[in-house]
Amino acid sequence: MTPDTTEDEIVQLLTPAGERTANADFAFTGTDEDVAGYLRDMVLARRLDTEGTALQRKGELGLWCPLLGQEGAQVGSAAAVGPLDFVFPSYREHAVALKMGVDPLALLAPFRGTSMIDWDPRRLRFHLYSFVIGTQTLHAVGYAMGMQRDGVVGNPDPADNGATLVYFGDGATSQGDVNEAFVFAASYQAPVVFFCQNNQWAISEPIARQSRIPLYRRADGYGFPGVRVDGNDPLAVHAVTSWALERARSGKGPTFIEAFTYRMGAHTTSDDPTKYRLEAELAEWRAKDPIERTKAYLLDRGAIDQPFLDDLQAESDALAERMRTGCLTLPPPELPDMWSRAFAATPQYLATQRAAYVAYADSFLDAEVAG
Amino acid sequence: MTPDTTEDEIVQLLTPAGERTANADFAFTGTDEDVAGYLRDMVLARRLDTEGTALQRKGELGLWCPLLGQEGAQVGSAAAVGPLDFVFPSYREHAVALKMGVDPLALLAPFRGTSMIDWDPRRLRFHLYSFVIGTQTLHAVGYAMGMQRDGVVGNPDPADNGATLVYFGDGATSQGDVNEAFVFAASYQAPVVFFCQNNQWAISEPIARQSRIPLYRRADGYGFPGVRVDGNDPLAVHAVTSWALERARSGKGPTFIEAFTYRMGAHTTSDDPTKYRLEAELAEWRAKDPIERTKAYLLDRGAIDQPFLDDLQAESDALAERMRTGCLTLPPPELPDMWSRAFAATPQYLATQRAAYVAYADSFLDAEVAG
Amino acid sequence: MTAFTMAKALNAGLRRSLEADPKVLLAGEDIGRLGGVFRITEGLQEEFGTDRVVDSPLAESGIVGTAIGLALRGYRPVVEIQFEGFVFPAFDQIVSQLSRMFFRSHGRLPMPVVVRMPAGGGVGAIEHHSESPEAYFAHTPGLKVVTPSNPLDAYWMIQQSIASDDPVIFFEPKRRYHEKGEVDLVAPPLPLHRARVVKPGRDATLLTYGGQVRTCLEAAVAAAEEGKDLEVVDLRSLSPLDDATVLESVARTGRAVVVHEASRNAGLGAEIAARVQEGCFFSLHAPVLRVTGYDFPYPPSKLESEFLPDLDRILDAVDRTLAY
Amino acid sequence: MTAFTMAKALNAGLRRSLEADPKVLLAGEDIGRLGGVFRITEGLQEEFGTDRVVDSPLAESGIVGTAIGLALRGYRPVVEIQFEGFVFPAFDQIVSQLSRMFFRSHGRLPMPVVVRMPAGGGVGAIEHHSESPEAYFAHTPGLKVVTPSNPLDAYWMIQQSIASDDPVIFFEPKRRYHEKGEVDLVAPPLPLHRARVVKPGRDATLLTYGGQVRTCLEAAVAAAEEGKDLEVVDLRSLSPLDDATVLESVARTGRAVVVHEASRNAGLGAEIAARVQEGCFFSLHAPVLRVTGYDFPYPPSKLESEFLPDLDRILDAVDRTLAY
Ligand SMILES: Cc1ncc(C[n+]2csc(CCOP(=O)(O)OP(=O)(O)O)c2C)c(N)n1
Ligand SMILES: Cc1ncc(C[n+]2csc(CCOP(=O)(O)OP(=O)(O)O)c2C)c(N)n1
Ligand SMILES: [Mg+2]
Ligand SMILES: [Mg+2]
Repeated sequence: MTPDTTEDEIVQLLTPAGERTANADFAFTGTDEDVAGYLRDMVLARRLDTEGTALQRKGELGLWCPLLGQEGAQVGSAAAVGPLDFVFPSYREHAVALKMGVDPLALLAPFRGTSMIDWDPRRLRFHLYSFVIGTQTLHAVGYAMGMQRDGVVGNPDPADNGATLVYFGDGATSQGDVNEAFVFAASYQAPVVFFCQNNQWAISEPIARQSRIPLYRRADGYGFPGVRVDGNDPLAVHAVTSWALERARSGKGPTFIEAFTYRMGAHTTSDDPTKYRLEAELAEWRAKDPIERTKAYLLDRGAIDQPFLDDLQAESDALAERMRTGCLTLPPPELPDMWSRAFAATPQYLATQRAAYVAYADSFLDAEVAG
Repeated sequence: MTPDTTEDEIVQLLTPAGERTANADFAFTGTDEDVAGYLRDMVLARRLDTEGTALQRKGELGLWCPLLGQEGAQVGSAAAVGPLDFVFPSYREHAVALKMGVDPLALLAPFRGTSMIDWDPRRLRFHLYSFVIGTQTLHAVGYAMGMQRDGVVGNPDPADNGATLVYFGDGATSQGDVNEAFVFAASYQAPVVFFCQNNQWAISEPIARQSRIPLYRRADGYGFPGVRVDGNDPLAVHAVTSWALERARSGKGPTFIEAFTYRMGAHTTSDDPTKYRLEAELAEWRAKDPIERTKAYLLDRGAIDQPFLDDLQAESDALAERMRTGCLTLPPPELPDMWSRAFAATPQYLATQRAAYVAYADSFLDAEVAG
Repeated sequence: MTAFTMAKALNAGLRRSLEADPKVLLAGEDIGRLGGVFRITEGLQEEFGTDRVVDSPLAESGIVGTAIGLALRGYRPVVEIQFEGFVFPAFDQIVSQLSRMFFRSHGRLPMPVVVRMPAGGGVGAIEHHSESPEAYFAHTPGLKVVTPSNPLDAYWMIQQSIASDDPVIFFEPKRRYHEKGEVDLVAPPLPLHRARVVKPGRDATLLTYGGQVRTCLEAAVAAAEEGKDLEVVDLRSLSPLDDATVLESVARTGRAVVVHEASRNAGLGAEIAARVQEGCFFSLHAPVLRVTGYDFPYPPSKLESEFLPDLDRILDAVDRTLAY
Repeated sequence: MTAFTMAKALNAGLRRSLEADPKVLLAGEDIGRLGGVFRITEGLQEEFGTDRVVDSPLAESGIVGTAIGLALRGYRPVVEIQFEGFVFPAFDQIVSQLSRMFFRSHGRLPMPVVVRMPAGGGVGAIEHHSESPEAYFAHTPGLKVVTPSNPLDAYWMIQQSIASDDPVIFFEPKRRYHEKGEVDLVAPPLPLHRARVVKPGRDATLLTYGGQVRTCLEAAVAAAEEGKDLEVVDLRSLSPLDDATVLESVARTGRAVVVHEASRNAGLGAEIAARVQEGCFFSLHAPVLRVTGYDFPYPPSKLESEFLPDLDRILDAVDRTLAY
């Protein structure tokens, strides 16, 4: 029942051992410095993630969705995002979020329950997290349709062009919405890159429940290219995503990227993966860790050294410390604000309801004062 | 923007001129008598259809959905249905309905507004019409899952096996539900044949709005076979559908068939196709008429003669006459029955509402009697 | 002043919005060359081009989902759902996305999206083409829900809805599409979320909207012949409801009958009754009664005249409230 | 008699139904080896096999749509929607197909399908995991809607729902999953669509269901300390409502407060208020009041204790009705 995954179907530019390999269609064009940057981004993301899990364990967060193992797919793709592009995440794209400038504390807040989603999507070009599986793919297509109308697609100067990049999981590919997104994107040749992180599991369901053939081939049926890339190889992910984004920006339409990776942690902190999967599988994937292979590659080339790693360690520690202290001081939400956030133009009915609540809440204050 | 339709992609066994052609993969195994039967079925279906349109024009029906031009696709496929199979139509499958034993008057009733859908799906192995685009594809997959559990799939003796055959249009392929049906069918290897009548239009939208590539290739992305067949060639349709049904029954999973055909009439009697399509296109397709080519073929072979055609004419006339008179005497529905049909076990609340209505309605009778 | 059908009034209103704001864009099935199955968008694609009047693939969730994306990019999409019975595939995008994006984003992402659809019965249609799903949307926080009952309101309310930074579900009573009425293209319209007393009266208040407004007005005429003076309120805005107008009226007449086509159970009439009994507790001489569709699915069309509120059923309810 | 949590009671009820009828079959996301995210189906796949406890692809419309097909083939599918906030992708299959197949087929095609889902707030969850969408389903003709509030009812009501030839939407108040209660596995249960007076009282009636039943009972205890004797009715069946029990109670006490977690506007409380004001017009000393979630989307979880009805808000409403 496992989809076949022959070597030649998958784009890889860096082996798990950290050696560069060639691919006929895709080349990594970045510098060693770029790769060192990916390493930094991946390490920071992993530290953010570990800290998120730790905070949940301590009871400071209600839930956390670990990205452990998916840093390569996220950092490699996010690094390909250009200045006019716009990114639509699912709910596990913490590494992408960091890269796009989201404050780590803003990532924690919804899981702590102190806010809905408190970053500025327009400024960051990074949309809100979406928790209903697959819905964001249609938003990304619509946004891309808007870009077409704004004339930021297919211009002679690549610097004038933009596209959307939308993340979703392997499980999401079964949702009607995602397939409608494919239909609309293909029909309008919208500038969108569908980035599916196939982390092999949708909670307890293995990928084979969703598809008997490799996921990237889903695109065939809609008439646009599908590519499977080693999701734990940030170089390959970067190369493939850059190509797809460029294709989209230049007006050639959508691409589907299947980043073949693995969710090394639990689905969320509420989940217990030992109930449904074997330790052996995890061990196999540990050997393909995106961070380890990138570090080995850079060390081998002498592109980074121990001081670099020490600095990174310090930076990670600082990030973790900031999360630990910041989490506790996230401002508590106020119920009356909620009435003002339901609508751009608050109806009288809601204003009245709010006023009644405020009077009611005040009556306790009065009682306290009186008592 | 038109999907490419190269000759070699399409299965054809009978040319528009009525000549047999060979195909490497599919052969028609029926007899001349079978083909004469298709001719009869197609002619009767067309007559039923013309009469439906006429009845609507006379104001006897609120609406009619013409099948004009799609007789070959419907009759060829319906003829492949075996005794354990179950059929799920959309709303335009009048030829299939006739073949499955639906009374023509039962077909008229919903369009006359005298009833919901008044045939017995279980007895006829023909489900109700579905008016919400694409929804029935999931019902067909679920039914097929039930067949798997009932042990009527994959038995050594083909006579012990069944499958479902579900009809939908080219427009329907854009619906999330249809793609979810593909996912479920593939995942469970359910015995279902997806029969898409690509009649080139979804009301006013040409097929290119839904897909830039031939529709049958949609199946590639889900990992099961897709075949394009000349939908105006009942022999080819029969051959392909028989093969796909047999495949499903024997446990090899789903197939997608794209019957390439044309809606020669309006979308419904409320529609005016001159608003959006050119007469030339219609003329081109008229030359591919499924009835004409079949008749030419049979006459040429001497398999039918004038008396056969005369009988068929008489039979058609009788059908039309029965529709005209029967339509007028379709029993009017009774409102109180509706409360009893909402639930298998009628709640007190509804019984009370019904009683109040009956008392209210009776008060007018009383008033009439008194007055 | 010009005499327009509601269909033409909507067409004219859409045209004005398209002219006024280049960010306004229409999308939906068959709305382009065909002009929609009810011809509400007739001629608009020709006039504004295929980028602004967009034929969508046949997928309602896709239509609403991409409209959300367009709104995120700064557009003001007006989408047509071909018939109200086909809005449900888009329900998730409407209730979990469209209605909440503003709230979810702490007010950063307004959703100026209008979801238009024909609604209601009375046209002899097959299943799914005569529904009244307004209560589903009224129950959803973050949505505004309106319906015109006449060409004048149709003309203005569609423009006001498009100008709204909040998502608006816009129901068009299809059986009134072809009825004519005077449209004043100049005089400033009533605010979008205000109800209108379309006929003043003293003995009881009929609270209604959409296709039933005309029916209620006819009932009021018939009642007048029997010496009963009915007030008729056209709610226009179904969410938010205009409490002030409703409560003022019922407090004055002491009696209220809500009339709508949707099934009764947990329908909008329930909300209105609940508010009125609370807001007018001491002035009510009778309970608020409801004249509605019955609690089974929409019946075969030959039965719709019995299923839908009509003069007799409305007057019967009025008599019952008066008998208290 | 055994003490069970509601989660275990549901598990035991499902097991009994699977044992009793080979046509019963469970489907949903992660319900197999994992036993569902709340472990309601724990151990059932092991016991009954993958043909009868089916892990579904991640697509709710597909889950409900295929359940309809299975029912057409003679099966009795019980599907799990992982969280109530994810039922909306299946809304079309539920309201346009599941609820109407019997009606559409002139009674030939019963739909013995149960759609189970956790519901309600109070567990500190992220968005979409604390919703109360019952009114959408109650407003849909052709559906039955129920919710247990305790392990005993959970055990029996799930079996009764599965035995029902009509489709049942079955809400499980997730914050009560882990509360224990006595379950009598033998004594015949109350009929599925009957409400229960869980605490008799004379001064006012609290009408509630699901997760709020316990809250109302606590409020009644607190009120008793202040000398107010509250009756608490657990509705159990949200559609059909058990009018007889509700009206009898309110006619006796003369005062009613409806309590639910869903937003107020066009919520189920409206229907209850509308019926009570009509059915008890002459016995009501005060309008029916509603204590509900507010009319904005479910807030960040740190606010849910203020958003959800609690003792103070319920007692405040009781005081207000008593002050009339
Ligand atoms: C419509 C919908 N159904 C169910 C869920 C519950 N749920 C949350 S995550 C998840 C699995 C998602 O799997 P996948 O798409 O592979 O993404 P991953 O979590 O592996 O990153 C499920 C079923 C949901 N959020 N939305
Ligand atoms: C969900 C839904 N959306 C819209 C409609 C309105 N509608 C009825 S038929 C139709 C076109 C269907 O096209 P296609 O699937 O190609 O089938 P055809 O009518 O050509 O046989 C549309 C849009 C519908 N019935 N259901
Ligand atoms: Mg996954
Ligand atoms: Mg078509």
